[in-house]
Amino acid sequence: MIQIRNIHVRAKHVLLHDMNLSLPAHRFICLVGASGSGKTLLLKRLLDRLPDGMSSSGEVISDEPLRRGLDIGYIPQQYTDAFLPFLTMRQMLRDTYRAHGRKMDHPYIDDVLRTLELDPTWLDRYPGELSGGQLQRFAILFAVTLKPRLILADELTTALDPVLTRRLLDWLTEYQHQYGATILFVTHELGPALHYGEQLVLMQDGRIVETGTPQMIEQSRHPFTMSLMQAHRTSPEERKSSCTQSYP
Amino acid sequence: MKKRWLIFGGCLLFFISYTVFTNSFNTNIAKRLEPASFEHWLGTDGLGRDFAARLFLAGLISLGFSLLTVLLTACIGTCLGCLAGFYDGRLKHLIHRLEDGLVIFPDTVLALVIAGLFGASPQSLIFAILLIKWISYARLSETLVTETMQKPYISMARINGLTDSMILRRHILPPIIRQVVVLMSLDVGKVILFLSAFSYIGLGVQAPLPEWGTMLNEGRPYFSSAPRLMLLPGACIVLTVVATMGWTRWMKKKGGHVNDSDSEHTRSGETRPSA
Amino acid sequence: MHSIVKRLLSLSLFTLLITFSCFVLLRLLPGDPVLTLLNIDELSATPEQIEAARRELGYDQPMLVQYVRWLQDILTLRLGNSLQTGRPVIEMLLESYLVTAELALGGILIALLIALPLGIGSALTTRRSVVRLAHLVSMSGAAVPGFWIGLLLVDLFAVRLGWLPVMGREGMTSLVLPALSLGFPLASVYIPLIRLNLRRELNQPYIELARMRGISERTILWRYALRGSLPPVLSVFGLTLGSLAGGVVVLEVLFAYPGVGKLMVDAILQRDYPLIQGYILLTTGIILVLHQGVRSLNRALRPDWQKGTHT
Amino acid sequence: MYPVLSVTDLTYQIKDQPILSNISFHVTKKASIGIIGESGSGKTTLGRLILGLLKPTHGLISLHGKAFPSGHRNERRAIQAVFQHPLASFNPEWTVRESILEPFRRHRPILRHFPATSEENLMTALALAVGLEERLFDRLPHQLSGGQIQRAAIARAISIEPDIIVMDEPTTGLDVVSRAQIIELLERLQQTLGVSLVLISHDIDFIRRLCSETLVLRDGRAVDLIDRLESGSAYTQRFVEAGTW
Amino acid sequence: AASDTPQEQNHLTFVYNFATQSLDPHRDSSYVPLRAGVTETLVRLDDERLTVEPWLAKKWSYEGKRTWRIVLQEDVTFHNGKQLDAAAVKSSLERSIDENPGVKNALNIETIKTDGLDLLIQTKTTYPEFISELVNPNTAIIDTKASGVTKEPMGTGPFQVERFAPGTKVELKRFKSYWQEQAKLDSVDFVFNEDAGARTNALRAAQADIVYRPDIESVKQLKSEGLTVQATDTFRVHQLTMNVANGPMQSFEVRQAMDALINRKQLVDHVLQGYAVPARGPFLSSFPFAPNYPQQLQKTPEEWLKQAGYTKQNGRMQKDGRPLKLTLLTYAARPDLLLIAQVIQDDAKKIGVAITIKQIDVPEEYMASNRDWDIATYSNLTAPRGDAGYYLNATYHPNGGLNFSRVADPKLTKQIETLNETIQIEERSRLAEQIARYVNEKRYNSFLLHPSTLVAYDSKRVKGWKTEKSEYYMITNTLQVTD
Ligand SMILES: Nc1ncnc2c1ncn2[C@@H]1O[C@H](COP(=O)(O)OP(=O)(O)OP(=O)(O)O)[C@@H](O)[C@H]1O
Ligand SMILES: Nc1ncnc2c1ncn2[C@@H]1O[C@H](COP(=O)(O)OP(=O)(O)OP(=O)(O)O)[C@@H](O)[C@H]1O
Ligand SMILES: [Mg+2]
Ligand SMILES: [Mg+2]
Repeated sequence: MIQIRNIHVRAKHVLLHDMNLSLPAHRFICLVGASGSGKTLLLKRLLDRLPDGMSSSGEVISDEPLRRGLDIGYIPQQYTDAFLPFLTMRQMLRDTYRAHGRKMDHPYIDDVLRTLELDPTWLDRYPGELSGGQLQRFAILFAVTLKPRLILADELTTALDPVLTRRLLDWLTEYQHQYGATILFVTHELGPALHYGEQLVLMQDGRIVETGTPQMIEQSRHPFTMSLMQAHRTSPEERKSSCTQSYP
Repeated sequence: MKKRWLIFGGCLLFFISYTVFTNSFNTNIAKRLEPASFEHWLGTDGLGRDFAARLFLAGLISLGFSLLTVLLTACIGTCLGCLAGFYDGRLKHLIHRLEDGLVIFPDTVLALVIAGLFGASPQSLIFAILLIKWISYARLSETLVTETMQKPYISMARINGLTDSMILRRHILPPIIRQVVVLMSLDVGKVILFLSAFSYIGLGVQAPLPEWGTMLNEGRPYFSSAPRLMLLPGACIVLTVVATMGWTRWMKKKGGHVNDSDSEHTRSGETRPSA
Repeated sequence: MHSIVKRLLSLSLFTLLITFSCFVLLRLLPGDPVLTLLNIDELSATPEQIEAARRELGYDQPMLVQYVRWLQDILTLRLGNSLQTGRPVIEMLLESYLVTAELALGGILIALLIALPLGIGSALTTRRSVVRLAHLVSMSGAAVPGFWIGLLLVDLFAVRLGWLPVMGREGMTSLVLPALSLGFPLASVYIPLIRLNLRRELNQPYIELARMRGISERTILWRYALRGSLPPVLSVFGLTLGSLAGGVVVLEVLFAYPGVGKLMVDAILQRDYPLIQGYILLTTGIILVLHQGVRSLNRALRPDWQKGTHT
Repeated sequence: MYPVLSVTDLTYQIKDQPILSNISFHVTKKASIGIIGESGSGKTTLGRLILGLLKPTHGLISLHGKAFPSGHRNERRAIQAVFQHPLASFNPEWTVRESILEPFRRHRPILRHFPATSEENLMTALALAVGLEERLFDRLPHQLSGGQIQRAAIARAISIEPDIIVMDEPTTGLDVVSRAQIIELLERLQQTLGVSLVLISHDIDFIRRLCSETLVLRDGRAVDLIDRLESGSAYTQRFVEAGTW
Repeated sequence: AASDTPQEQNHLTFVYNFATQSLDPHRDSSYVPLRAGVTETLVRLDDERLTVEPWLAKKWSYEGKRTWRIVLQEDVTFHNGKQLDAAAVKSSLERSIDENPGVKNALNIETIKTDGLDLLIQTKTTYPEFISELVNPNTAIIDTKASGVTKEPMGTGPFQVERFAPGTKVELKRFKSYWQEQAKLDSVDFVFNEDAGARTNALRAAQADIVYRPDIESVKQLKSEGLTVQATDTFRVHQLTMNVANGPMQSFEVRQAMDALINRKQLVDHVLQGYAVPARGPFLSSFPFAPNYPQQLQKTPEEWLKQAGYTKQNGRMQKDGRPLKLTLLTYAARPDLLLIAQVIQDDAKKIGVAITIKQIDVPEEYMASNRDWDIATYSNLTAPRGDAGYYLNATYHPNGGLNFSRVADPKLTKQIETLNETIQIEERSRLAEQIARYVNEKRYNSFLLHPSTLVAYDSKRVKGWKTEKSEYYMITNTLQVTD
């Protein structure tokens, strides 16, 4: 159980407005929101690594320690930036283990590699030699190396083909059950969110609009939620006309 | 701002008149090594010349000279370095070999050869320093270019149809120039020192024209009897370097839109105003 | 295999070119060793005698002939004897290289001891005082000649306190002062260079993301940021090494540390051609090795810098 | 009438290892091609080849019948791109505005529609087109969110009226609303300006909307080159199904 | 250093102002082996009387037919224990001729024959200076059979080489079977340092006992610290070499004007701080052949110039509408010359003569091959081996190697050639004196001053030090230290 209390983040102007949210343990939580609504910032705040020059108030309360890497796995949205260009995947993986005083867990790594459809030989490649999707999958691998109990996944399927996306989300669900983990999955597509999410959090303009189970969200009367739902359901032609009104 | 310039101009004028008045070339060896007095503000040097006037005159010569040389060197070095980093292949190889070939000679040896070949003149002095110093600029800029070239925004610039020279000028040079400028401001002092080192082999400014580096050298025998003869020129060079560094930082603050506390891109970009 | 042969070929071609151009340049310089050899300052010699000596040494021959003769010697692995001392060139060079290496290593060590903590420290901290100190040291190092520092240090540590020898080359104690005088100005370049590049590297997104993976600050600094920021520093460092390999004349004289710098200046003043040519050959070799080393090190540090990679 | 873009028998290898083999297709005016395929199948590489950023091992790329890239001054106006990872394609030291204006300034004299448009007007128009607040253009790229920077990249790509835009995953990071806006925008560009698109995407819906033809890649080989997604092989079918929620 | 090895009482550290890379006595132009007391020559120069005295040669005589007989000392052994004999001397002299073209020219030897313990040496031409040329340190006698001559020459001196660090120092130890009285010192460090300041510092830090040529400017301080600074005249003269081949200096009056312009006392007192004596002619006045110059009527430079046809207009000396502009060469190897040049430049400006200073690299080289100069500061050794022949020939004979002025005065040439034929010592002195006077009258060169050699040491500790005018003999068997 992680409690977010009155989190307020500002740079030049306010980016997150007094946010309150509780993330129950062992859940697959989906964070949905428009572009620029502050989803990534919220994750960074949870990691306690806001960009320089931002100030924040409020607190994150957790009954268990939240150590980066060990307890929290983070899959960044800008996944290509996540890798040191001069190290091979294997070296970085080893560093991750070493940073927490662990030994390489080879069977586990092999297992994850297989699930992510990553060729083990790619471990010896430099980031520049891998495709976007491959990199993103490595970012996932890195996030789960130490079997953290909280996974912050920021748009983790953007570079993945649909088949892989489904497989991956299935696996994440499985992981969540196996390790009793909490997964905070950021997306702006309602499709996967409704499909996989046990709980949904909707954000708009730095505020939490609504939280609830998929069913509750589908039934919601909130205008933002409704517009999202509508966009999700309708065909693209209809989608745009309905959305532009509610979106400033 | 204006006021500051006025004060600066006033001081300059004052020093010029002092220098003209006391005539820094008048030797009067009966009055050598005199301590500071009203007549000679900083005393006299080993030949009884007014030290303050010489120091000032030397400042003009040293500064002008070293700024010119450093500028020239940095330009040429950075250009060649950028070319080597930008165009892989033959040109790069050629530039590398040129660097290797020149680096082999110790500074003094190179200067000796130049002095012998072209005679002692300011041009050959500049040439000698150029030959010695361009390499470090070339090296630095080459590595930095190589690094920048990896960035996708360079590919994007290509796609946008920018010519090689535009890419170099607009995307690659600015971050390099920052480092080059730092190196330059350090080199201003070094070049002044080079002047003195080379005056020993007759390459420097010809006597009796003063120049800080040479004065520093000349003052060396008086280290125990009149330490100011050595300390003051040294202090002047230090101040010059400090001033050039400060000046470059000031320029940067005034100029570029890049909001950096100190010449590099930081992530604390939030401080800049957004429209 | 093929590429090694090709490389060697190109290297020897380069060496040939260098030695030849030096040969030509040196002989274009006015003067020859004859006047010094005849000790014209103290012993009388008529113009005819001078001419005869010149003929005897073969310096009246065309340049190309002289060069070819020298090359022949080289190919039979003979660098000849110094004209002035009559000692084998190779022996003199090796001796003074040893001294130079000692001095250079000492200087570099000092430079690193100053530049690394200050450069890294000032890149990491936001404390004004540290940044100021770094600035101050680098500026004074840039503005003050080595011999100046040397004189001050000697005056303090050797003359006044009597802790260290004024000069000479006897063990570590006599190396301290020259190394300091050499190292301090050297450090001046590296402080801002390290600082700038380290900060640039620390601002890269992958560093931030490595932090989010829980990598310790120590690893981030020593294994990641420093490694990434090293290439520009190393490139300049290679040059420093190269120029140190050429000797530091003034300090060598001041501290009676007879390295190659002094040897060469004397050799040039006296036009001791065999010594100069031997020096050029040897130094070319050393510098090529050094530079190749720096380049390969850079390539090893940044394997991503090869062509054809993309993200 | 030459096709806008034609790719013939394109092969690309890295250290003798084939990344792409024998790809051929062409794109006529106003038509667009979608490229789909599993991750690592060579889509991005194909895009970079088309953009002339990589040299094909063999094969030919031509724009309007002329081999590309030929080094001609103005040939670059005809083709624009949005990268898979847009943040890195912005100079980190420039404001987004400057990065966007860069190609415009370069090609302004040869533009057909808005050579006379002032830079401010252009920016306003672009901001509107991609659904971004204009003030965001004055920020540095890393100060924008993923979706915002994506839209900025699209804005840059359309600013010089290219004949063809290569887009690598343009909808990633876009929320449904912006995605819809972009689709609409691209459609309009296709219609009014006759822009052709090379769309590399996993977004089946997106491809279906915009592309008249789809190239399906697998391990660097063309599996299908089809008009309707539904008519593809089993491999393609799997994609289409999975991509529909 | 003195403090290095306290158990070794009789140790002395001497700091010398040149560094050598080789100890080969026949090549080393800094004469370290001789100066360090490792090698000895056949004859030596007496510092007081400036005459040539026996050393390894007991006596000598001219046998006629250009032949000299040299009788050697008996019971002299080399450091390796080998006996010195005529054959060894012959071999050594031959080696020095082979190795050193300068020596070959200077000795001018045709043949060397041994005759028991004696040597018979025939010169190529009549060569009266021959014996005095044997003073040359490069003719020192060594055992040529021994190996390692560049690092450990086998001489006959009171000290033998223990270790040689090229460019740094020579460690010497007493030679037990020295043919004269054994050295009083057990060991000596003969250290090289070319930096005057550093040498001075070594003394001040008590890391050296004797320092050759300390920093002039620090003399006062050294004295105040209780150290002794000894100044001794040298055979060197700083002169203004005048280009009499072309340009304004062809005129006798202009040369006179330049000469009159120089305030020698001022140069001595202020540029050299009194460590020099004003020069009237090339030779130190203590030389037997130094002339007594008549006290002549002093004319001012302006008067001389007027006499030469120059008039002062707008503060400039002009003749036929052309101002008098001179180029003055100087070089950095002797810093005092640089200062002197600047003083002269300034003095000349005061009388309306513009002097441009040009700094050159190797003066001999430049002056010999260029004619674009009028005057040059130059420093000459005038009678380094006690004979005037060398200087007069080199500087004033048209064939002289140092005749940069291009003096070609038939009368002068004749006189010099007569000198070269004269063997009898007194007659030689008379002739030399006559030439010196003539040269002075003609003002071919203008002599400025004889700089002194400074040597600083701790007189409480060091005993028996004597600074030689010739600067040849430094570490001797009589030198000692007390504690
Ligand atoms: N360093 C920064 N300085 C100032 N503003 C910033 C900075 N980083 C992000 N922002 C702004 O904060 C807001 C929220 O950004 P954030 O990255 O959290 O959005 P997001 O919800 O992740 O959107 P997306 O889905 O597009 O990634 C955006 O409007 C963005 O422009
Ligand atoms: N420098 C390289 N060395 C070796 N292999 C490389 C290199 N660059 C790319 N590859 C390989 O080429 C293949 C194609 O890469 P590409 O980036 O084109 O894939 P993609 O289709 O864009 O995939 P994604 O959808 O994941 O972005 C990948 O398998 C990648 O690993
Ligand atoms: Mg985001
Ligand atoms: Mg891709």
